Order: sequence, then structure tokens, then C-alpha cells
Amino acid sequence: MDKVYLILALSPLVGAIIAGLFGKKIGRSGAHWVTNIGVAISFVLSLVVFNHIVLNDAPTYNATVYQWLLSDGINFEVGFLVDELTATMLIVVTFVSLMVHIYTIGYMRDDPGYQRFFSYISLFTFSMLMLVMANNFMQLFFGWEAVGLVSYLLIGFWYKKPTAIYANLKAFLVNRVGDFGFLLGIAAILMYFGSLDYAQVFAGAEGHANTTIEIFPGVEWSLMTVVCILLFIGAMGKSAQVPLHVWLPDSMEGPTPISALIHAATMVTAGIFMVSRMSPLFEWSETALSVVLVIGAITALFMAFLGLIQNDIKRVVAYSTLSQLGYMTVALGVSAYSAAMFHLMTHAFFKALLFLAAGSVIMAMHHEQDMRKMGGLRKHMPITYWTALMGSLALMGIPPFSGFFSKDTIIEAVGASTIAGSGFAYFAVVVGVFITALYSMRLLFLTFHGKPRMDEHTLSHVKESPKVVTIPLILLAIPSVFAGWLALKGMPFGDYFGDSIVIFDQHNGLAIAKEMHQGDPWHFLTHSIMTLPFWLVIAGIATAWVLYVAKPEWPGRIKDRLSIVHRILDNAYGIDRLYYVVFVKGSQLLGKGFSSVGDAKLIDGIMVNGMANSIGRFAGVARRMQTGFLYHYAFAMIIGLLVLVGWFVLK
Amino acid sequence: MFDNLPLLSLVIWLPIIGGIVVLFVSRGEAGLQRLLALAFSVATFLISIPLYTGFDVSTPQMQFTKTVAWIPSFNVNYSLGVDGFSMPLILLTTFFTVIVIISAWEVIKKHVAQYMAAFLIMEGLMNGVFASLDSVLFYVFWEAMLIPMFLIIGVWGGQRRVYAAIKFFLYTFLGSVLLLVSILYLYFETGSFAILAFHAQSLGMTAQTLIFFAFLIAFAVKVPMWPVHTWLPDAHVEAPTGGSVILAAIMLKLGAYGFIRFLLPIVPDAAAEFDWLVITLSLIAVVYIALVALVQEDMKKLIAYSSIAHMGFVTLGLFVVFSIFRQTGDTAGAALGVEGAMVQMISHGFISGALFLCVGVMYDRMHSRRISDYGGVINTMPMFAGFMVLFALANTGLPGTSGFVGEFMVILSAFQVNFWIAFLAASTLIFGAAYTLWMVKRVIFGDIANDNVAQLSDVNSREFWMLAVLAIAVIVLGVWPAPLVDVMHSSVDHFLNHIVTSKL
Amino acid sequence: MISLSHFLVLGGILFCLSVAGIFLNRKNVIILLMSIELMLLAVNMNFVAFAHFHGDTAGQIFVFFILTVAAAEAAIGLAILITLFRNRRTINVGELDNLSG
Amino acid sequence: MTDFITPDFQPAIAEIFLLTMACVVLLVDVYLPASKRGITYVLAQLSLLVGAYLTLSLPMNETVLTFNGSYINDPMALVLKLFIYLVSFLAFLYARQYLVDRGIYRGEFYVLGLFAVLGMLVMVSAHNYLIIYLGLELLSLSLYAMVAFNRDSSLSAEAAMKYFVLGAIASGMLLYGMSMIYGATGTLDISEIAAFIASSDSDSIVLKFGVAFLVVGIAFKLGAVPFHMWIPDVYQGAPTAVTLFIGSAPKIAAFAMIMRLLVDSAEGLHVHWQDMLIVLSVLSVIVGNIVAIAQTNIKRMLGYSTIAHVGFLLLGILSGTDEGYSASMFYAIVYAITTAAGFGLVILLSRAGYDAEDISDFKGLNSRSPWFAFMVMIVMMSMAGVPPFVGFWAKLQVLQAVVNIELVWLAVLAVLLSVVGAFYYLRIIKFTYFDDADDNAAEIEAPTDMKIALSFNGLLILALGIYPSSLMALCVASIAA
Amino acid sequence: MAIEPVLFYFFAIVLVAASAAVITVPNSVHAVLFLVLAFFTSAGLWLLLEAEFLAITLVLVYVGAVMVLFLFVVMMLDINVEPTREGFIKNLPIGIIVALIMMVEIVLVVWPNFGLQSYGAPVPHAANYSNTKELGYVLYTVYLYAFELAAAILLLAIVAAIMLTLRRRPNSKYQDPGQQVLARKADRLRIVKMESSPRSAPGSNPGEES
Repeated sequence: MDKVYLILALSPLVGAIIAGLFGKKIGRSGAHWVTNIGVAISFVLSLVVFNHIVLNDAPTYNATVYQWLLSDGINFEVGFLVDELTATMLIVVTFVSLMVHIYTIGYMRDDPGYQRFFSYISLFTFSMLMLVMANNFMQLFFGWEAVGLVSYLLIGFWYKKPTAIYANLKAFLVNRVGDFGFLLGIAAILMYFGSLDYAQVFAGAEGHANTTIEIFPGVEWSLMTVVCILLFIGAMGKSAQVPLHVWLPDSMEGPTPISALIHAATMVTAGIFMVSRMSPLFEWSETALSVVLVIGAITALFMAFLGLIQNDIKRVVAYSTLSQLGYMTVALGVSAYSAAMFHLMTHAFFKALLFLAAGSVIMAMHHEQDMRKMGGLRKHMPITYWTALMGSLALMGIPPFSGFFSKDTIIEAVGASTIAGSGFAYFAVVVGVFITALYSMRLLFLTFHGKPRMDEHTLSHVKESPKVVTIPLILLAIPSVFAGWLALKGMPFGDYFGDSIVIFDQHNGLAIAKEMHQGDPWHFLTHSIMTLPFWLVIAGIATAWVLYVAKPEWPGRIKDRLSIVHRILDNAYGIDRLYYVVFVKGSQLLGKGFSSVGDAKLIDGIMVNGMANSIGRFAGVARRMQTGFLYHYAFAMIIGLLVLVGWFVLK
Repeated sequence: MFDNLPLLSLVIWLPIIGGIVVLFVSRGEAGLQRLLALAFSVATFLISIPLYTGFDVSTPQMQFTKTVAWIPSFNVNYSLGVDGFSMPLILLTTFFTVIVIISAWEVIKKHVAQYMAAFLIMEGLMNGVFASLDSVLFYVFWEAMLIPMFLIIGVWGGQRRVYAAIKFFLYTFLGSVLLLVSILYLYFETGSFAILAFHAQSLGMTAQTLIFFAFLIAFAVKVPMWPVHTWLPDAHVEAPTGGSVILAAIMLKLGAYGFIRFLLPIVPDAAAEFDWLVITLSLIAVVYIALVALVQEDMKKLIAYSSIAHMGFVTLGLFVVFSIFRQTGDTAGAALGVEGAMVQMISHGFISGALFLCVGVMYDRMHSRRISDYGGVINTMPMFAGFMVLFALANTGLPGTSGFVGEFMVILSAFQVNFWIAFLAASTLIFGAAYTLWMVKRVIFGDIANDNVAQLSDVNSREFWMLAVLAIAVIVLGVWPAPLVDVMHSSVDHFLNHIVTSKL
Repeated sequence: MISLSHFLVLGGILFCLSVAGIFLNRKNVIILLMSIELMLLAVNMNFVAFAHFHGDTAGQIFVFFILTVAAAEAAIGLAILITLFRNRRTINVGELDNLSG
Repeated sequence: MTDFITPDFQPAIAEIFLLTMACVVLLVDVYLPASKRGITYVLAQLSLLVGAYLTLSLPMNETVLTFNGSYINDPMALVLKLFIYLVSFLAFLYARQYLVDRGIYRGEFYVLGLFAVLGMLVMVSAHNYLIIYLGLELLSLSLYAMVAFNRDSSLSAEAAMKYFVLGAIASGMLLYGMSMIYGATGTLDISEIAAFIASSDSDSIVLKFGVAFLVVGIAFKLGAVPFHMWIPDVYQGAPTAVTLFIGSAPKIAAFAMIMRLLVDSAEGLHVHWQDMLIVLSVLSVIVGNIVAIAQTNIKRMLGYSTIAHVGFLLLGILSGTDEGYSASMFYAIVYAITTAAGFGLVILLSRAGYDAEDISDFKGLNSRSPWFAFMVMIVMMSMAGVPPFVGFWAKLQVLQAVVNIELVWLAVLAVLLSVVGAFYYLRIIKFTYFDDADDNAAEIEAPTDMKIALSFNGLLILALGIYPSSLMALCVASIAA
Repeated sequence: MAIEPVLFYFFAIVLVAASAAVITVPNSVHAVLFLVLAFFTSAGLWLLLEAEFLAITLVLVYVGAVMVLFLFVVMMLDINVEPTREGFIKNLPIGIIVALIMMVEIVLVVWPNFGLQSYGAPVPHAANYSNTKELGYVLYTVYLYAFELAAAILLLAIVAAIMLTLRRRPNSKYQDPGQQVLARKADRLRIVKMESSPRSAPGSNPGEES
């Protein structure tokens, strides 16, 4: 299997290199062929791996590809760890990626940077594969940063757009804040575990359960808590958890396939994957889990609110992504790693679908993204509409769409959890359900229903997207609908993940839920209809219908009434502004101060040039001792003689 | 087949002779002068390769040694040799000289022969610094090197070149004269000028402390460390492209090399006593300088400050060993720091050199280094923009590029000492990205900012290959640093064992 | 009895007077030259006294040569003085400050 | 009283020859028409060459005394003499065109020059206080006259006057010191004085007193602070050709004078004169380096630079070790060679009717003549003590000598000030290389022999820098002997 | 018996007074004369020290040649005696202080060390002792080298003095008696016949006046 994994990981890289370096030579079609084939190979091999690992229950594959570096007796390697968790991620990543590749052929048809784009997304696929297949922290960090890099490149793909290049810088920097914590976490692990290899670290976790680390003098903290929180800071950056979420909405400046691929389906879930992967560590620290839980809950709820007032179609989906990532994080916080992975998977399908659908709409609208200028597209774009509808239903959690199962599993797990913060989290995720339904339906209604609000010219050109676009929509719609039902029993409630996830009994909220319905989808479904979340969804849909179909004038009035609230939401709670003022302006101010005062005035001014000038001035004064008068010269000699005699002879 | 060749002598003297030959090629034949210079630099590079291939990684002993009495009456020997620390740096030097010669091909029109000769001679001198095993020989090369650089900045430099050149010279001269006195004192103690004899010499604490500070000043100026760094931005900004490249790629390394070859092994106890000082200064370099870099308006200045910040990692990596040893009684974790520092040196050589070349490529076309004069360069110079972005990303320490390796290792090592040291060091992830990419955003991305940018032409094949070679080096080193690090292990282990052994 | 010290002190006084003369005289270069002659006289006084008390001729020989050299010196000094006077029309020491700083 | 025994003239053959030649040159010059003045020049140079040959023909490694112990020929004297010939030869050569251009190309220049050389040789070989004094006066009187050589220059006359008066005061003081030593020891013979001091109480106040005056005399001749005041004025005021001569070879002679006066005769008083020399050295290094910064006149600046160098030279002497003496000897020789080249370059830049006096006259030399720009760089860097030029080795050795007697602070102070000093040398290089030439700047024109000699001089600085071993060994061997 | 101290003090006091006068009198000619006096008294003192030859030499060479040279130069240059002594008075205190300090230093060194207890008066020479012969003997044997050098110095002084002062400028005027003798009337005098005419009125043509 060695070769399979290697080919699986490298074939997108090969595609990326060919398309990137020789894009001009191979032409546009050459570029999309080479990259599509590369990713397709990966996808096929992923299936092979899935079959091998999950279905045939092969033992976990853990092997080194090459030694990256050996220093200080510590082996830094590049290697693959493939277990159920990885295999699942491989499927998700390669499948979504393949869909996006295909879709891109149509979506980017007229773009001058066609080859470059393919190169980037293939490179992204490679990075993501490296991330999920890593068997050590070094490689994890490599993948981690590499996806950040490609995200940077892709958000700024349209480099002429000032907003795009602003957004990509912001995304990179905010991610770097997360990586900063992540790196420190890795450093802590290396220091205490003496290795960066997953297997060795996990094996040593128990031994360090009671180790403490002194970060502030005199304050001893549990090592595991510190490590886990540091690692989670990394996850917060990549998975856009509050307060490091600010980059994700802006990242919508990139081309739509990117939004689908990176900012919905794969990269942003890296944090979720990572925490799941690290479950053997997180389980040792309830404090860390609580932090994860609370952060996730805040993200899930407050980001959902923001989705309500967006007019940009992609931004709605983006905030929805944030909120959904919050759900996954909440699941992690209550040790429901498998639920988180489950939601990750379903979300990948339906969110990619929604993004691609939004992209399809945008194409039809000639790159108009404002929903207020859409409406009534249902008739013109039936495939897009129907697939988008299915995606939305999945997102809202309408049974039996995939999202329903994954989201309800999370809600149940939260409900069953006793960990600190779980009460708040439960409230947040439940309320979030209502909001989700509201903004999802708002999107649908504003875009596809009602009267067309676009200008005549655009209207006359609106038509369904070509097949390369619609086929991926359809292909994504399929798992969006069925994946939940199929995987429910195995994934969150079975031992699908085997040893790749560790849950301590006292944290296992899922076990309580499992007792109730034994993971039977039908039972799960019927049970859920009785619960509050389901009715909140219905209420959300109804409210949306009233506001955007029945009484379209109401939203305006509500907006006027609650102008303060609207302003807060419109400014995304003012966090962007706060960051800008404190961090961007603050560091610039500090830098200017250091530069002009510290370097220029103190060091150069006083020390360097000051010393030079004072020597120069002293020289100017000293030269005046050379008066030119003979008697002064003689006097100097005489004094010199006197001193020599007086001092050294008569002392 | 290379066993019989005096390789080290060749890498020192061949370029110097080459420089002289170039100088004497009659005026007006710039083409011939360039070709000759290139030939000599390439030959030197080729000769330096067997140093790597023939290097025995299993021993910390000096290799390719050669000792000839030079000044018997003064006990000064022409004594050469390399170990795992110096050998990679020699390769870096020979490599970069080729690049620099190429970079000047059409650009330098004034005094072509002198320009080429200055670089060739400087190459020989720098190799001499790295290869010297005799402290006086070391010092001769160390100081002599200032002369060509002084001329390079002063003759081919920008507006304020005089100020920059004199500042550069005096700053470094000030540092090195103290080095000289220390060397003389050590000679007084040991009766020998051999560096290895200095290593073996036991010294009292007072002497160690004094020598420590003398060495510290000497090498800190060259690295440069805060607060003796202010010559660097000026020198970089005013120097011609090649000068900036050599300054950044090689010359800064000399300071760090001095720490490795002189300060740490000779006065380990004083170094252990004052390691907090160096660590503090290193962290100031990382944080303070990064903030300063953030607000620079001039690209070269920005990269110069970035160099200072990156060199902070080198000094940090070198000095964490003592704390680790104090805490654990063992050097485990320290080798990571030292090797990280070495990798950082090499990598920073490639990256900053490449970035200065990039700025040079733009400067040759626009005659401006001001960030605000640019914008949207990618539209007219897409290929160039690709390189620039790559090097910028490498500069931010992106994994997969060489910039990551050293910083990663040093941060890992620093964590062993203290969380906050690692914390401040790791802040480079954010700051480094901020200042580098912000510059990239303003210069490379965006719509075409003005007519000048609109008329830019993309890199020609000379520039392309020059940058491409560096790009490959940056990536290869990032993806597979093991071949570089492997040559150091023995030397590093020996080094660490030596410096944690008290000399009192 | 007159001791060696007496002569040496006398020589010292002459030496000091010549020194004072050099410093005090700010008008006339010729006085400077004469002060120098005084200084040589002081030295000669020492040598002669030492030679006498040592019973050694070397001191006297030295004086002999000092006198010779002093004569040569005076000749050259006065020649320079004349050159100076021809150029400047003055031998005022206080005006000899074109070279300074 | 002993009967008269004819002394052995052989060891002094060179001095005798030179004296004869000085007279011959004088006579020849009187009877030559102005147009054939070249013959005087050639004769003078030939005298030096033959003198050098004669000196070389003497046995190398033995110490010979003659003239009843007044004359000594030891290896140190031999080596120093050779360099005096060399540097003087160069000085005469550089001077010629300068004198021609200024219409003062007269035979007296070479006559006086030969007398000065003779004076130096006498000083170097003196083994008696009287001889030292006579040699010193022979040299000084020649130099006074040479400074005033350009009779129509008011500045030259002023400089000569100052030099003369101060020089006379200094000789007076030196003589006073000699009289004291004579009084204390009862002899003028250096060996006897040394023997007396060695056998007696080295704390004798009279000896100390005498030595203080000797130090003054030496300090004046070298130009150590505070006895340096003549240097800038004389350097500036004298015709450049004379400045060149004054600045170079006499330093070697002055070194010999120190050796004879302080070391050969008064080494027993080392502890006392060491302290004095430390003060002089520190002051010289400080004043020389700092005040030089404020100068714009190149000759004056080099004058201050001389003062700084003297400070360094004294470092070696004051160490009181053979190593230190040989270091200083090396320093003196190197300094003389370097200064000769330095002023030679100043002369090179001067043309008929135009004296290169200002530092800015070096502007754009690199464009006008890269080769001589290179020479300027060599000279300045060597003076600044930057390797691989010989000035570095000179500094290195004296510093080593100081460090070896555990006066590290002195070494540190000296090197720090040499950094300050580097500034003004760099300024010259800056003008030479960084600035563009004025539009009216002409090509460098000079006689071929001068160009060759200057190149040789510059390259010698470089060559000795790269391979200083033989000269160092020579110095070490000659001091040890 | 105590004639020696009397002579010593007499000469010493005159010597010091004359020397002081040399540096203080405003008139250069007076100064030269006082210097001559100083030399005379020194010569007297040297006689006390049995240095007869040198005493004579001092008078002959110094007074007879050098001082005359000084006088000659002083008079030739005809320096105006500056009426103001401002600088002198102003610097007098510091000059005195410096001189006194030096005096003190010298006295501190020489007074205790060269007393009679350490250096008793030497035995007087025999009556037939000739100081001149003694000196002459060593001068041409032991100090042959020095003697030759002194000769060189004197030659040098001549050369230098001539070089510095002798001017043979093309436009300088000097007499040639040979030419003068050969002068004839016709060479020097030409008789021109002019017509007499009345002088023009004063002031009418001022340009041609004077």
C-alpha cells in the first residue's frame, strides 16, 4: 500500500506543478486535464483506501516516507498515518476537490488565470492530503500552513481587486495567529514527549496527565491543558472560530469554487479534524474541552445571527459556514468527535453544494452577488434551484437530509454532556437551529422566488449553467441528501473510527444518546421530530416565508425599528474594526515609534551619529588649542615637561 | 581525485586572483571582464563542491586542513580547515558570488571591472574567514573584507552612499578592533594564535567576562543585533543590488559564525553567565525589529530589518543551550537550537539574497525602491511576481521553504528554556508575515498603480535563471533539509559538549 | 665652599629664565632666539660644573660641541628669521599664526 | 692619556662616503648651469644607492664599535639605515617634479637632504650621547632649512621659524637631560651609562630627572603630545616635497634615538620612562586621531595622523620588551614607507602652479586614474590599520606588546581611537572613489620614474601586508642581537 | 680663602640679573647686550670651574661672533620697539608661576643630590696643567668622529644660511665696479636742444601736472 498512499498524495502535486510551471505550454485544456486527472486518481485511490481500511478493517497504516531532518536525536519525518479518520477525510477531501475541479472548468472558463487557478486548487488538494495523512506534528504543521498558503493565493486570485488582496492578507495573518499557538503547542509536545510522532505522543499522554508547566511564575498549569489549548488556538484560526473568525467572510472575495472547496468543505474543517485526531490528548484535559465547547458555542450562535442580514449571497453561505463550524467545535468540546466528523462530512457535501450553487447563480447573474438584485431565478435555473434547495434543507436539518442527522447528533450529545459550559452550549446550538433555518430560507426566497429584481439586460441573459457546473451540483446533492442516513449508525454511534478516536467514559455524551435509539436512523428520526430543534426549524422556515415571501416589506420595517441591532450585526459586532484599530493601527503606531524614536532618535541620533558628532565637535574645539602662536606651543611643551618631571620624578 | 588539491586555499585565492585579473583586463572591454568574472566565480563554486562531497560527517575534526608557517616570528600560521559549521557557509559564499556576478551583468555600467573584482576579492576573503583556523588569519580576512564592501557601497551605491558606507565601515571596524585586542590577550594567555588552542585554554571569570563583551560587540555588530544594528538598513538601502545580496546572504553570517567559532567555545562560562543578555537582545530583534520593519516605506530597508529579525533566531538558537543545560543538566534540546541557527543562516542567505535580487530587478527598471511607487507589478511582470511571492512567503517561514526549517528548530529549542521565549520568538510567524506580505500586497498585487509600472517588462532569461536557481534552493532545502543538517551533527555535538564544560 | 649644587641651581635658574622668556615674549622672535641661547648656556653651565666635579673632560668636550652647534644654529635661525622678515615684513611672534588649527 | 690610535673607519664607511658626496654634490651644483640640475639629482640618488651598498657590505650579524666607542654598527642600525636610504631615495624622487614645477629645483635641496640623511645615519649608529646630539642637530638643522626652502612662501617661513624655535627648545631640554645623566653617571658613553644604571639604584632621582628630559627631547622629535605642536604647522607650511621627507625617514631615526637613549642606555630605568611614555602615547593617540577629523588640509591632516601613529609607536617602546622594541621598529619602518607613499600621492596630484592641499583634491581620482586611486586606498587603509596592508601588522605587533605587559586597557583605548582615526582616512577614500571628478580635473601627469616608484611604494605596502614575515623577522632578529 | 664663594655669588647674581633682563627689556639691542653680559659672567664662572678654554671660547665665539651676528640682524631688520607691553604684563604671572614651579622641581632634584658630601671639590690641577691641551688632545683622538660631525654641521649651517638669504633675483640691482670704471660720458649724457615756450597756467591742465 505504500505506493498507493504516495501516489494518492502526490498526484495532485504533480498536476499542480505541471499546470503551474508549464501552464503556457500545455494550454488551458491541458491544465484542466492534468489537474483533474491528478485529483481523480487521488479520489479513486481514496476509495481504495477507504475500502481497505474501513470496509476491510485493515490495520492502521503508519509509515515513514522519508526522513526530513534528524537533529538532536529527534527524528523529523514525513510519513503517513492512515486510519479510519484519515480515510474518511480522504474521501471527503478528494471527492469535494474533484467536484470543484470539474466545476471550475466551467466556472473559470473565461478567466485569464485559468491554468494558475487549476494549479492552485490541485496544490491545495495536495496540501490538504498531506495534512490529513500526516503521522506527525511537523507534517501536520506543514499541511496546516500549506493550505493556509493556497488559501492566501486563491483568495487573492483576482489580484487586481483591492478587496481580494486585502482579504487574502487578512486571512493569512489571522491564520498565522492560530498557527502561532499551534506551533507553541507543537513545541510543548516536543519538549515533554520528546517526539513529534503521533503514536509516541499519544502513547505518552497518560504519563503526562499530571505533569504541570509553569507559564507564569508561580502558577502551575496542567501540561495537557496548555498543550491542548495551544493546539486548539491553531484550530481556531483554521476553522475560523471566534475570535479568529474574521478572515472567513472576507475570503469570499476569491472565486466561488474556492469558497466551496476551501472555505466551506475542506480547509476550514482542518481544525475539526485536528482536534479529533488529537482526541487522545484532549481527553486528558476537561479544561481544554470546556474552552473548545464555549468557543464553539459562541461561534455557532453569534455567527448565525450575522448570516441574517447579509445581502451578498456568498456571505450568507460564509456565515452559515462559520456557524456550522461552531457546531462541529461544540461537538468536539463534548468529546463527540465522531459527531463532529460526521457533521464535517455532511457539511462538506451540502456546503460545497450550496457554494457551487451560489456560484452558478453568480455566473448567471454576470458576477452579481447582491441578493437584492436577484429573485425569481427558479424558473431560469431549475437544476441550480433544486440542488440548492436540497443543500439548504440539509443545512437546516430537515429530516431526512444529511444535515439533520449530523446536527441532531451534536445537539443530543451536547444535551447529554455535563462538562462545564455545556448548558450555554446547548442553548446556543438550539437557538442556532432557528436562525439557520431563517437565513437559509431567506437566501432561497430572495434568490429564486419572488419577482426578478435585476435589470432587463441581465434578465435576458439568465440561463442555466453548463453541464460542467450542474453535474457537480447534482453529484454533490446526492450525498447531501443521503449521507446522513447511511452513516448515522456507523459513524457517530458505531465504532466506525475504531482506535483513531479516544473518548473517556466520563465524557461520552454520545453513549447516552446511543442508548436511546441505538443509532437506528428511523428511530432517530421519529424521536427527533418530537424535540424542540425540529420545531424551531419549522418556525424558522415559516418566519422566513412570512418575511420574504408573504410580507416582503416587513424586513425593512424591522430593520428601522431595531436599527441599533442591525448596525451591530452589520458591523459584525465591531470585531473587525476593533482588530483594525488595536492590532493593525496599534502595531503600525508601535513600529513607527520604534522606528522613529528608538532607531532614528535614540540609537542613530544619540548613540551613533551623536557620538560621531560629538567627536567632530570635540575635534573642532580641540583644534583650536593649536592656536598658531609659538609661545603657546612652547608653553605646551613646558607644561608637558613640568608634568613629566613633577608627576613621575617627584611623586 | 580532489584529495591532493588544496581546496580551501583554492576557494580563497582563486577568486582573489580572478579579481586581479579582471581588474587588469583593459578598460572598455566590459564584456570580457564580465565573462572572466563569471568564469572565475563559477570555477570557484565548482571547486567548493568537493568540500561537501568529500566531507566526513562522522567527525567533528577540522577537515581539508592545511597549515603553513606564515609569520614564524609572531607565531602566526596560514592555517585552514573546515568543520560542519564552516563548510556549508563556504558553499553559500561561492554560490552567491556566482549569482551576484550574474545579477550585475547588464546593470552595472560604471567601473565594471572594479565591481566584478570587488566581489571576487570579497568572495575570497569571506571564504578565508570561514576557513581560517588561525585567529590572526581570521582577523585579516575579517577586516580586509570591509574594504571591498565599503567600496561597493560607496562607489555604486545610492543617494546617501557616503554616509552608509562610512557608517558601515566604522561600525564594523569598531566591533572588530575589540576582537583584535581579545585575540591578542588570548595569545598572551596561550602563546598561540590557533583558534583551537584558544578553545582549549582555561580562563578566569574576569578575563572571560571581558573577552565575552569584546567578542559580543564585535560579532553583534556584524550579525547585527539590536541595538547595534542601525548600520544595516542604511548599508542595505544604499548598496547596489549585489552588495545588498552579499551583505545579507553572507556577511551577516560572519557575525553568527564568530559566535560559533570564537565566543561560545572560548568563553563558555561568561557566555553562560550572560546568556540572558543575548537572548533578550535576540528577542528584541525578533519583536521590536519586526515592528520597525512593518512601517518601512523602502523595500530594501524593510528587507534589511527583516534580516535583523531573522538573524535574531540565529543568536537565540545559539544561546539557549546554557539555560537548557542549567535546567536539565543535559544538552538535549540544545543541538536543535544550534543546528536550527545554522540552518537559519543558510536559509536566510538564500531568502534575503533572493529578495534583494528581486528588489534589484525592480529597481533596475523603475529606479525606485519606495513601496508607494509600485503597485500591481504582477500585471506586467507575472513571472517575476511569482518569484517575489515565493521568496516573500519563504521569508515568512512557510513550511516547505527553507525559511521554516531554522525558525521551527529554534522555536522548538527555545521552548525548552521558557515558554515566553518561545512565545516571543514564535511571534515572528505573525509579524514576519505581516511586514513581508503587506509589502507584497502593496508592491506586487493590485491594479497597475501608475504608468511606470505599466511599462515594466518581465524578467529576462538571465534574471529568470538567477531567481529560479534560488527558488529551487529555497524549496529543496525546505522540503529536505537533512543533507544540510547531517554534515553538522558531529560538529554540533562536539561544540555543545565543549561549551557546557566549564573552563574556570 | 661652593658645591656642585650651587652651579646646578644656577643652571636651573638660567634654564627657567629662558623658559619664561620663551613664554613671555610675544613680540619679537629675536628675543626667543636669545632665550634659546640662554637655555644652552644653562646646559653648558651644568656640563662644565659636572666635568669639573667629576674630573672628566667629556663634559667640557660636550660644551665645546654645544657651542659649535649653537653657533651653527644661530646662523640658520637668523637666516630663517630674515626669510621670514622678507616675506612678512615683521618678526612679531603674535602675527605668526597663519598656520593653526 | 692614551696614545692616538687610528680608529677603524671601515664600519663608518657609508657615513664617510655620504659626507664626501654631500660636499661633492654641493660643489658640482655650484658649477652647474640651472639647465643641468638633473646631474645634481642623479648624484644625490647615486650617493644614497652607493651608501646603501656600502652599508650592506658591512658584516651583518655583529656589533662593531669604533671611534672610541662613539660609533656602533649593530644589526638594528644596519636595518634602520637601509630603510632610511630607501625612504629617502623615494622622497628625493617624488620631490623632483614638485620642485621643478614650483621653480625651486635647486641643488641645495639635495645637499641639505644628504646632510639630513647623514644626520639620521649618525643618530642610528650613535653610541655616545654627544654623537646622538650631533646627529640630531645635523638632521634638524637640515630640516629647518629645508622647510624654509621655498623662500618666497610666507607659510614656509613661518613653519620654519616655528620648527626652528621649538626644535631648539627641545634640543635644549634634551641637552639638559643629558647633562643630568652625565652628572649622575660621569660618562657619555652609552654602554657605560647602562652599566652604571644597572649597577646602581634605579630609583636615583637624578637619573629619573634626566630621563624625563630625554623623553621630552624624543617626544619632540617624534611629535608626541604635548610636544607635537610643530607637526601640523610644519607639515602644512613646508613644501610638500619637504613635508614628505620630514614625515618619513626621520621617524626611523627618531626610533633609533629612542632605542639608544632609553633602551640601550637607560633600560634600567624602564619602570620610570614607561609611565611617561604611557601618558604621551595616550595623549598622542587621542589628540592625533580626534583633531585630524577636523582637518580639511590633507597635509595638516596627515600631520595629525602622524601624531596618532607616534602614539602607537610609543606603545611598543613602553612595553620594555624586545618584542615591543621590534614591534616599534617595524612600526617606524612601515610608517615611514607608508607616509612616503602618502605624500608622494599628494605630490602626484599637485601640478605646476597648483598644490593639492585640500582633501577634496582627491575627488574622483578613481575616474582619472584607477591605479593611483588604488594606491591611495592602499595607503589610507594601511594607515588606518586595516589588513591586509602592512599598517595592520604594525598595529597588531605594538598592541600585542602592550597586551603582553598586561596593559590591556591601553590597547583597548588605542584601538578604539584608531576607529575614530579610520574616519578621516575613509574620508580620503571617499573623495577618491565615491565622488566624481570636477570637470576641469586633468589626467594625472607625472614623470614615469615617479609613477613607477609610487607604484612600487604602494605595492610594497600591500606585499608587506600579505607577507610581513621577513620584515618582522628582520626586526626581531636585529633587536634581539 | 673664601674668594671663590664671593666670586661665585658675584658672577651668579650678575648672570641671573642679566639673563632676566634679556627676557624682559623691551629693546632688542639692549637684550643682546645683556646677553653678552650674561656670557661674560658665565665665562667667569667657568674659570672658577677650571674650564679655561671653554671660558675663552665662549667669549670669543659667542660674544665675538654669534652675538655680533645677532646685533647685526637686529639692526638690519630695524624692528620697531612696540610701545605696548600688554601681552607681557598679562602673561607675567603665569610665566612666573611656571618658571617657579620648574625652578622648584629642579632645586628639589639637584640640591640634595649634588652637595659637597656627595661631590667634594676635586683636587686642583697642577700649575702646569693646560686645559686647552687636555681638550685638544681628546678632541682629535677620542672625539674625532664628533669633531668631524661638528665640521659637517658648520658646513651645513653655511650652506643653509646662504641658501636662505642669498638672493640673485634678475631684477635686483648691484654694482659692478669694472663696468663703472668703463663708463663714458657719452653713454650717460645726451644733450637735447629744446625750444623755450611759456608754461601753461596752473590748473588749466591738471592731468599733466605733478
